[in-house]
Amino acid sequence: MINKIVASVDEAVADIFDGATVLFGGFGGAGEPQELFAALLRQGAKNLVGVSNSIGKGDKGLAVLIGEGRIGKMICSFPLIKGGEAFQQQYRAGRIALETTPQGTLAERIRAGGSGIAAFYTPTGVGTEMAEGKELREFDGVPCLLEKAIKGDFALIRARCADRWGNLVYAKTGRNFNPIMAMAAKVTIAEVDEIVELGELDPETIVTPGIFVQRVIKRGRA
Amino acid sequence: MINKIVASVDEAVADIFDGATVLFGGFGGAGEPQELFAALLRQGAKNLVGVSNSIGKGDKGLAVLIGEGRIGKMICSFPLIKGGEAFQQQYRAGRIALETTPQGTLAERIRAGGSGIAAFYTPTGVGTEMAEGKELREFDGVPCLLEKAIKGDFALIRARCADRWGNLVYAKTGRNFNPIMAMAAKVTIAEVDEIVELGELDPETIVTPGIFVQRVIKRGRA
Amino acid sequence: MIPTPLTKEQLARRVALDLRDGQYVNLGFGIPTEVSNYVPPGREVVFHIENGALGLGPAPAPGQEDPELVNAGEQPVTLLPGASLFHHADSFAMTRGHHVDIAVLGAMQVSERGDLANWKVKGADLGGIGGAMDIALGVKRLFVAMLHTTNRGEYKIVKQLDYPVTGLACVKRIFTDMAVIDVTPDGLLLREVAPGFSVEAVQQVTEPRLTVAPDIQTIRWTL
Amino acid sequence: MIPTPLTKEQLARRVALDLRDGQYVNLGFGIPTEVSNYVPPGREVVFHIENGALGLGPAPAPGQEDPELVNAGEQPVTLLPGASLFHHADSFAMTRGHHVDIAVLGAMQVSERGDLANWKVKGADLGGIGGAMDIALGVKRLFVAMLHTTNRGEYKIVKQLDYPVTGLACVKRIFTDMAVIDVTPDGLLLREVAPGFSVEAVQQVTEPRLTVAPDIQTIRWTL
Repeated sequence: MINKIVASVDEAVADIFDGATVLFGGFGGAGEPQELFAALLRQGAKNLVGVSNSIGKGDKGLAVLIGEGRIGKMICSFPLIKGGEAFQQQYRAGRIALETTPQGTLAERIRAGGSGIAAFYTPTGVGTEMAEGKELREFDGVPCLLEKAIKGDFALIRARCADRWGNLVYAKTGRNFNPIMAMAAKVTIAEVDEIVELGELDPETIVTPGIFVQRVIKRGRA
Repeated sequence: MINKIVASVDEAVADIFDGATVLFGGFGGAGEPQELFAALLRQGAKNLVGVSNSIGKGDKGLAVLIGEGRIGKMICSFPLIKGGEAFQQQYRAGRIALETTPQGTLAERIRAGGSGIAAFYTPTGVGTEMAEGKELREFDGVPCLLEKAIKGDFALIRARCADRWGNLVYAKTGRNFNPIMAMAAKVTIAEVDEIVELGELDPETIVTPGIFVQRVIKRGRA
Repeated sequence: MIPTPLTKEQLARRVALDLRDGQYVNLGFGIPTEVSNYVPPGREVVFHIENGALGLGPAPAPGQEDPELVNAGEQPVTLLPGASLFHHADSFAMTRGHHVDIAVLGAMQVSERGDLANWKVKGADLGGIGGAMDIALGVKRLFVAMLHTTNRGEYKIVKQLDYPVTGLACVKRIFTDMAVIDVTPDGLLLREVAPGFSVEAVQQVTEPRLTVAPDIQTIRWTL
Repeated sequence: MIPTPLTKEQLARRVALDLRDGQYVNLGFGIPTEVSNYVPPGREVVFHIENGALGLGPAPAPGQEDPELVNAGEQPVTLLPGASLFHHADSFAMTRGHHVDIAVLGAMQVSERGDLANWKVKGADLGGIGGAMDIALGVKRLFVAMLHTTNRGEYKIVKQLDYPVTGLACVKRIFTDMAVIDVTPDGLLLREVAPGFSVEAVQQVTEPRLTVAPDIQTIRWTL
């Protein structure tokens, strides 16, 4: 019997290893897997490569992992945000590497990673700093950059509701990067508000099919 | 006020021009816009470039358009199917050109066309006839082919339900190519079973946001 | 008449007048965000946010905010009937794929060719790109809404960018507190000036030479 | 004992024994389609169809067919609790992106390197590729289920393909009515033979040289 529901959040993140690439869902506070962030902080893995829209802010989530020196490199679109001092300090001290990527390119690279697409050409970033070191090529008169897929060893995501097969639905703009990160990681761990019986989710409205999800943890079980 | 609902199926297809590239949704009989096919047959446009999973079969839909000599070129993954004699006759008489493409590559090329992605590298087709004339390049040790985006002037698609903004939901495997074709055409025309008031579709469960749809026609209005 | 620059609200109102019924529109941070409040009555404009929604409504009433429903600036928003929700890759398919009709972005600099700089301060080590590069190049028409000069009076409309580029040759129309200017193949075309401003006064705070539209008008921000 | 090739049902049953609890599996046309009927009790296997569903159930009862719910071979199907529906690009993300654990495809030829030919007859002008190329290269393990020879007795397991290629070096295990053979870096490894078949008898209908597994067994199609 398939049962992807794990008993504790600490068990859910237990095998995240030093140096792993971890995709972190969430955008602007919505759809952030806060309990998974906290568990990863307790767990201790370090020198992680983090992939996320921003670098987190304030005194929770990704910002704390960064502040504690647990992230060796960030791939993100917003390395500079209000409240993001934790990252700035680490960066300016030379303790964290940074790959800045436009948000749409970041999303597409993650989707490509989850879809078996090795690389793609996009017009975004031509003529900017983002073009440095990247192949430039014209298609139908439009100059484009070659961008490569991003894959994760783990994805830590947040959803509203799951069943034991790992099917997921989200809450409003809490969807954001979560469904594509689920596709792009070897092990996707979903933090959810609610778990329902198999068959309660309408097949037509499932956003992330369970094939993309390896573990489900209900919030409040920590 | 936005109102994408048109009064008749003939009006819906009136501006499809000779030589247009038309994306035809549907797979195995599910999600096929049969009334739009019939209207396009009456309308008379010719020398069309058709993009579809197969070449249609029997005495309806795409097979009839092909049999009547209205399609100058097909891009598809199944040019040879039972009941597809209309295509085979035209093809063997040299009256229709053919670009065969693997089904997953076809889907991805259409999605790329709708997403502003010019081209992508996929492992599918390496070492096969599909590789002829295509750039071969290795990424992380995996040989890949360069495949280019497909865009349509029009997409004829089928959905279950729409609202006046053009938001769509589908029926079961009638979804297939329809949502990605909606993204990839300048003018997407959706044939639907039902039209509901704005706000009746749950924002969380809309599969094709109305931004991708230009016209909606209710079945049975022909 | 004393030259009177537009207030930020008036500027947002002026931009809103250029949004047509049925258009899909993405708004950047700052002044652009305000534009959604001033769509003329009778026009149905569908606002897109890159973090995954179409059909934004007015700001929620105090106490009605939902932390799971925010815009790209992390402000709480609401959804209108007809709204839809989607993930980030689909959202950027809408912008990169030329489905969004208009984006209104803020700017640090705009060049006479329509080059845009808005993501990183000159000489800074860090900048927040976000979705600006994807949006700038991908939408059908890109508007910029900004103050005409920096608060130290420096040009923001320049011959050549010296701030880091967001996108080349992408801006179609510039709305400022002093003028409305089109970017054309023949250079910048001054179409409207703020009340009391002369062409010369606008030219003085604009580095590239402005061509003056034959039908130049005073900016109005109401119908 | 008289050499007794497996029936198609027995062959499908044998393949089904190799599907594990929790696996995601795509089935091709013909014999592979039958495999879903014989998953051993107690194992939850999730079947994927490339036209957009996960979690297929048994064939519908007569009269219960839904024309909007079909498999890739256009046959009516049903959905189990837990099923999900999605569009073609997402569906092929599952196969191309190595999310599907196993695919079982039919074949015209398989080479000793695991090259697969199954989409076009030798010398034909037309062939139906469908999703075979994407699936062959993208799933974690590719099984082939086919009769051991053509109905004219020609080799189907060959040194080198002379039919048009579907995918190179992609087949991991070959199930036939006479044998179960693994494709290994050292060539073909004969693991099981049908009841009454000698190694020599299987080798005779197989062009490349077979290595014999030390623990070679007779094929069983029930637990």
